[in-house]
Amino acid sequence: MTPVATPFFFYFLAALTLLSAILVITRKNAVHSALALILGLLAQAGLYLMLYAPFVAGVQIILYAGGIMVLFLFVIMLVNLERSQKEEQFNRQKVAGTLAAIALGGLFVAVFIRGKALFPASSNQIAEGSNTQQVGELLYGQYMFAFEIASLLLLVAIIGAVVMAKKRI
Amino acid sequence: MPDSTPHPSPLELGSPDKTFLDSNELILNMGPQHPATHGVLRVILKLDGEKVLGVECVIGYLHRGVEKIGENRTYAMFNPYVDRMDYVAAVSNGLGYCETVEKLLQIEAPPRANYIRVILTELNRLASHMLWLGTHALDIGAMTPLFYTFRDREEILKIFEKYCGARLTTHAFRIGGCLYETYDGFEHDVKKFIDFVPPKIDEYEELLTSNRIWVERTKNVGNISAADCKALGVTGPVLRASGVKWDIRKALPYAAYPDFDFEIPVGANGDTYDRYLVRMQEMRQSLRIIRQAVEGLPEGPIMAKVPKVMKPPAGEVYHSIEAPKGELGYFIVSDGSTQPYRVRVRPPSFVNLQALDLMVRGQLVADVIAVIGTLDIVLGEVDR
Amino acid sequence: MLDYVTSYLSSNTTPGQAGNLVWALIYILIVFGGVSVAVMAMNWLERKALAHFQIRLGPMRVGPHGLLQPIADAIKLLTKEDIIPERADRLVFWIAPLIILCASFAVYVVIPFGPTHAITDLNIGILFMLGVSSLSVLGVVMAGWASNSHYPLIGSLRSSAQMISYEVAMGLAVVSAILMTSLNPSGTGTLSMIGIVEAQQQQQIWYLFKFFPLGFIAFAIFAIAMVAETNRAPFDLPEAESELTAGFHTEYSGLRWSLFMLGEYAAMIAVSSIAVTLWLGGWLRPFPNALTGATWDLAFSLFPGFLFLSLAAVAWVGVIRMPKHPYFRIQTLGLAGFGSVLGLIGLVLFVPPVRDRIQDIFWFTAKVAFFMYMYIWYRATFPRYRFDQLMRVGWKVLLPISLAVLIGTAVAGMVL
Amino acid sequence: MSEETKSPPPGSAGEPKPAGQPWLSPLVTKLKTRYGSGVLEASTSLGQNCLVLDSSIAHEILNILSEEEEFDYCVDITAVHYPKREKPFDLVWILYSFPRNQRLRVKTMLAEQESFPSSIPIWSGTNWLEREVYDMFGIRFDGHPDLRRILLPEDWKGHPLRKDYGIIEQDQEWVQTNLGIESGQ
Repeated sequence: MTPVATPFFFYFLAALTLLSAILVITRKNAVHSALALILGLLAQAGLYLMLYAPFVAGVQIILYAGGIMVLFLFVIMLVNLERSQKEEQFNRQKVAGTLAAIALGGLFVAVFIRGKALFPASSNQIAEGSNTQQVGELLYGQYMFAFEIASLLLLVAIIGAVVMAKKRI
Repeated sequence: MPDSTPHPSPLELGSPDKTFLDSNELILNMGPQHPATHGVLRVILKLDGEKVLGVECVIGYLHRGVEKIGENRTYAMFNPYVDRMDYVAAVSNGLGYCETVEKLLQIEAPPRANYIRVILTELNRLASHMLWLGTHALDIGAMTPLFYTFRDREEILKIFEKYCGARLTTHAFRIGGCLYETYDGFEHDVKKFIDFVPPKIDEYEELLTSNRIWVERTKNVGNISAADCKALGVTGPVLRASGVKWDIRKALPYAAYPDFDFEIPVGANGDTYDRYLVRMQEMRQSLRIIRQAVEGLPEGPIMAKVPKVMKPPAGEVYHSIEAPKGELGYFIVSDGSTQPYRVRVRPPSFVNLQALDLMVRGQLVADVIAVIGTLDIVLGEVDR
Repeated sequence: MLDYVTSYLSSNTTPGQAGNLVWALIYILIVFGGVSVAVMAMNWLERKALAHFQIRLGPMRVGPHGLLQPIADAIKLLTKEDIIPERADRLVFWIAPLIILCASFAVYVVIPFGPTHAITDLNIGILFMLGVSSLSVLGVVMAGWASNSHYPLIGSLRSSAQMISYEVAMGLAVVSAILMTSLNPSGTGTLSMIGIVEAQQQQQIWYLFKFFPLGFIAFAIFAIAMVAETNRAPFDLPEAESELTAGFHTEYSGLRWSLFMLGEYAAMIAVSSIAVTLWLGGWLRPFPNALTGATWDLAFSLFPGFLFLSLAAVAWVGVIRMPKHPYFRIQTLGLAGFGSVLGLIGLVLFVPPVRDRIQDIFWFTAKVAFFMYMYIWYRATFPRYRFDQLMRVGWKVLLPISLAVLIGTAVAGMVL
Repeated sequence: MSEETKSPPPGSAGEPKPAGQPWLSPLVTKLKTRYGSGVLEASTSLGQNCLVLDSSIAHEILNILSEEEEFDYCVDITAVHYPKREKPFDLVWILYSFPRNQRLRVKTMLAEQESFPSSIPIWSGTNWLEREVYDMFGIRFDGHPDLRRILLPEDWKGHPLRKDYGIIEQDQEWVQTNLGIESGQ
């Protein structure tokens, strides 16, 4: 498959991600913030697709946009919105926060400019069509142990959450 | 009644200033316009998530002052009004009223009139139960039985229409007997009907009785014990489903009921499923009564000697019949004039509806619907 | 440019894989248009079939046997006043139906109606389908919240809880089918929708019958979960009209409400397509093993044409039985026209090139239609589950069974 | 048609005197020995038994009827208004005993503004029945947990089943403020 209008889609998705990220922190209504976050996550999934990583994109949609964010929305919707609307959007640390963000951004730009040599553009083209298989082989081959440890950790977290949330077991 | 649950105290219905994430409580208003409240019943539910903490019924939307009207009409003039109370069982209402006034006048309807009364009343019981089944099943989500029951109820209404010209508010009986002689082919129609219905009842049962979802939705839902039933005054199929073998047709017989052989179906657990079974059995028993009545329909007059101007001697009388929904009673005080001094109707739906709160506490919202359906209320009768 | 267009015809892949934008666009239009028509047809069929289950006639007035009823409904819905509740969140209220609609239509991008009849064939096809269809939960939650009313809120909470729970069992059932694809001669499984059907072709067995009864159980779990996933009877609690009036879309009316309906029916067709693809051999014709040979292939390829001809015959019988009264003239003409169109389609389907290209689509559609009929049948027969029972069925019955089936399939795949 | 057009009820107190025979039964004897003149009348007419009790002991007797005499089902509570009488209200209980298969009517007379102890502790089902009596007659029940109007709107004025409330009478003000219409009466 020959890619079509790649730069356009890249900048479009990147802009969408940035815009929605900004909306997430500037919206007063928490539900709107959550929706903006979902939009950002979907745009990110699009970026993954452009990187020939469809499996990661699919997982991004299923887990983040479809699963986690729905639970997020659930909680936010049950919170009293009127009260949260009256609260102040940013606290006193906003200056420090902005500075930190600018510093981090500067760092990224510096790395991008200075370290161009470190990250050669599109050096390793992954064969299309076998991405999922490769992910599978890596996860269940080379990184088996780490993967299983992570699952165990998640299991413990789930049990912990159930124990904490339930009034009586 | 030491072993009955004390009646729950009324809800404290404050406006919920907290969201229900904070307080776990949610006030949900159901009705008066709601598809499952069977009319203009308003139920205020206090919920914890989906669990019901309590309900409060707001009734009276259909209040027409039937009792006041009764005091201002002559005995005969009031007769059509009673049909408008429980409008799906108008014949039963009429029977109860006519018999009460007859008691006051100390006259008795002739046997043929009594047989006709029994046939029509039992047909009406079938019609009422069919309507109940259809709407109850629809509430629980089974759409199809509704149309089946309406198809078969239609046959009953056709018989009513041929007999007295009206289908719903029949005004079929008069004080002292029946106004109309049976039409030609009445017996044939009724016999045809009682042969036609049993397979149809089997059909309903096929759809519901052993349907897993139906059983899960109705078993152990809205349980009420026999002691609670008696304490709350709940009568009719609800009481019988709790295991009390009590039916006014047997306990204090009226009309021609002593002549017939039938059984009183009872349940064991007093849950919604038992009430369903009891009513299904009652439909079959009604068919049995109708068959006996139509086969033994005596000849003779259909009207007792009733004075032109009805002036019952001063006195008072309470008389009740087994309406499809429970004990339907009339308490009439006469002062010797042409109009009753006081007419009191004891409506079964009104008293039964009171049990709703007890039956749904601790259950889920969906069960409230099932329980309202299983109580088989008619708001025309609750509000009068 | 013309070369660009015609070059695809010989490529023998989906337009997406061939990278042919023109054909991709054409396919998108055909598929989305087809789905919209199918939704309308389903609407009519549901009302009609349900009516006949319930000894009624159903729509009879608009067109012969109410055939034009969906169009009349559409016009009514489009011209209806558009109401937004005063204290609703207008933006979210606006987007919610669109999300549901987009989510259920985007799924069709990867549905294979035939070996080359799909918009595209994604490497992660089935994953994409599950992912995108799970996004419709968002629409439900947003609709319920934005209406700012109790019934929709409870309805949306119920339905999102329900959809999330049943997705788990559904996903596990899907995984056990995907596991079977790895038993291919090539040794690697696939997530591609076309690949899954081709694997069934290569293994010469529909996964419904593979490792009997394992495949069948997985299929049954999916068939139950998909009804719950699309919020249909007997799992239609979110829309339980006797309790919550209309659930999450209580406050919606007119066009936006019709978008919900469109999304719901499109999702029903979509999940049925997944079931057909995974377990019923997708576009493969029935009895591929028992009735083999060129003669049987020809016989089965003639089937679509005959079906349409017989439908035309039914319509014409209806025309003959119509009362000969001026009042019915338009109705009779309409039915005759409809019958003629059906007959014409039937004749066209006998033309060899069309026949060869269309029969895949026909068998796929026929299998999906079976599921749609089942949907109607369920609705006519079953009462509604209660919420806790529904959750219990999802988590305590379907989930363990599907896990067991998954393990069983893995073991069977290793041993056999 | 209000009570003016009615023929004046016979009897000096304005109460229709039922033509009943005295009712003799162990129950009556027992109550009469225990309460003496508190049991004003025990009659049976048209095959129905009726006890007329003094309002001061009626509640106690109801209790006894429920606990000792197995009248475990309170069929109905209602009232009758006799405006010309000194104690204008008859409060009527209709009781039934499942074990005895017997019905019993208990009456007591109440003065205007006189309240009566609620029977909810005896039969919990009397809650709504008492509310209806309150709604229609304005008789108050002491100890009732929720004595509000039940069929009429809560801020309605008047008690419609009293004889001085005409058949076409209405709470004009309520109709106007709540329904926004002139009542057509």
